[in-house]
Amino acid sequence: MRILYFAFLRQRTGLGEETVETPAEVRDVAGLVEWLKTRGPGHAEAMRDVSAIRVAVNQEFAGMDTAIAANDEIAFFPPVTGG
Amino acid sequence: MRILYFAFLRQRTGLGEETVETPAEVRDVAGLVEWLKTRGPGHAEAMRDVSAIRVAVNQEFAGMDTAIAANDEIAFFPPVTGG
Amino acid sequence: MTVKVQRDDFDVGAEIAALTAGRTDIGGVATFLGLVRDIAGGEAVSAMTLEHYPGMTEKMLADIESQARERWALDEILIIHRFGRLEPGDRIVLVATASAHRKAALESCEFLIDWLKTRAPFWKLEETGQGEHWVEARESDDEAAARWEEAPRKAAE
Amino acid sequence: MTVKVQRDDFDVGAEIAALTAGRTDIGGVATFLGLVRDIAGGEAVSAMTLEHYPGMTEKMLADIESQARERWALDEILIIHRFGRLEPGDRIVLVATASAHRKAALESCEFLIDWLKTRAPFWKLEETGQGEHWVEARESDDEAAARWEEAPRKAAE
Repeated sequence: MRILYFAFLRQRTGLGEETVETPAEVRDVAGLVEWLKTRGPGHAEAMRDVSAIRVAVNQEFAGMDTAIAANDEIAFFPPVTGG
Repeated sequence: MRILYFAFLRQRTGLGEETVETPAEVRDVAGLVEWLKTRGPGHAEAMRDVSAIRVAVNQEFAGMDTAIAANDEIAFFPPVTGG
Repeated sequence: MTVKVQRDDFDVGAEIAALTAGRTDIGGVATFLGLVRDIAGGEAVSAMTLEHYPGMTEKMLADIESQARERWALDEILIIHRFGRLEPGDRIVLVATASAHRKAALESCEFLIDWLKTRAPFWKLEETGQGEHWVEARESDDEAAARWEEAPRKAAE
Repeated sequence: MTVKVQRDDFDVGAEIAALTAGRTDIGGVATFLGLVRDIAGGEAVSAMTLEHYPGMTEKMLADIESQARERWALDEILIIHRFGRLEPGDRIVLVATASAHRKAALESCEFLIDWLKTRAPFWKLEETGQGEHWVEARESDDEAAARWEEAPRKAAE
């Protein structure tokens, strides 16, 4: 699973992108967020306030309850501010 | 008095502009139109249908009842079609 | 504030660049570029000649510019209008409005081009397969300009 | 239909000329050029960095272009959006819409820039005297984009 981080999430995790293998119980975005928080203090801090985070699954806006699978591209970012 | 003609009025009178001295009884645009019609068949034809003519006195839109004076610039043209 | 009524063509990029040169307070420039179409009123047009009333045109254009400035917070306004004989594809008119905020730029640009396309003292002689004819004023255009004659307002954003 | 998301600057005049080159059926081109302002939210801005989501940006831009084509009779649409570090006065975005009729061009241009300014997947990092900060989404911008989410329509003229 490919995870992308933008804006403050990229800064706080210190990563633009990472490839992870999640445990079987991670089946939706909410589960992924909880699991990512355990990867380190930067991740935990970045994902602390989920209300400030938007998510896209395979480049489509998604919600916390959106199902995810092993080959998905999942991006986390703040609400878009436009160009 | 300087008279300007545009579009079909220019074509029918055969004139882009002419300077005229009108008799004292010509005091408004309507009077001027009647007097101009007497200047020749081209003028008469150009001014036959006054509903198809618009007028400006000193570069401001005017009406048939607008008063005119010796040094005025009076322009006759069709309704504008814009650029 | 610039109004040019000219026979010559103009350079859109250079005009917009000049409008914003050295400025860092302009958030957006809205422009409308009008071109000659090869068809008008369902008829093929091979060329058209735009006649105008020199002096009155510039005066009216300056006046409509002032009205736009009263209604919207604008940094710059540019109007260029050509006259003379033009062929399909040729540039006719350019309106550009610059403002800190995009809504003021967009609305004022539309206001100005609606006015130019309907109220400016220009007359069009079209050349078609059936010869030449003077174009008559169109009602739908008058309606577009009339929309703007409601209560004045100044866009907040 | 052209969408470009790029780091490099662009040439407005060349882009508009390319859009209409050899065409005689286009009556007008509406454009909006967005520039970096030296002030934002009342604060002096010395530079900003636009970050985007490569891939998703292009996909969303292509989608909004399709929506514009469904609503309006358009001959051409061009969207160029820059990313990376930009300074006050720099060009950020260009939207150009070409149509036989000016109303379709003007309305669709406004629709697209409202969308780009609010919904496009970009994030802005502003540099000010107080350091750097990520710009937060603005409500007034959301309202501008929301206006377009009423019943779809196709402008007749």
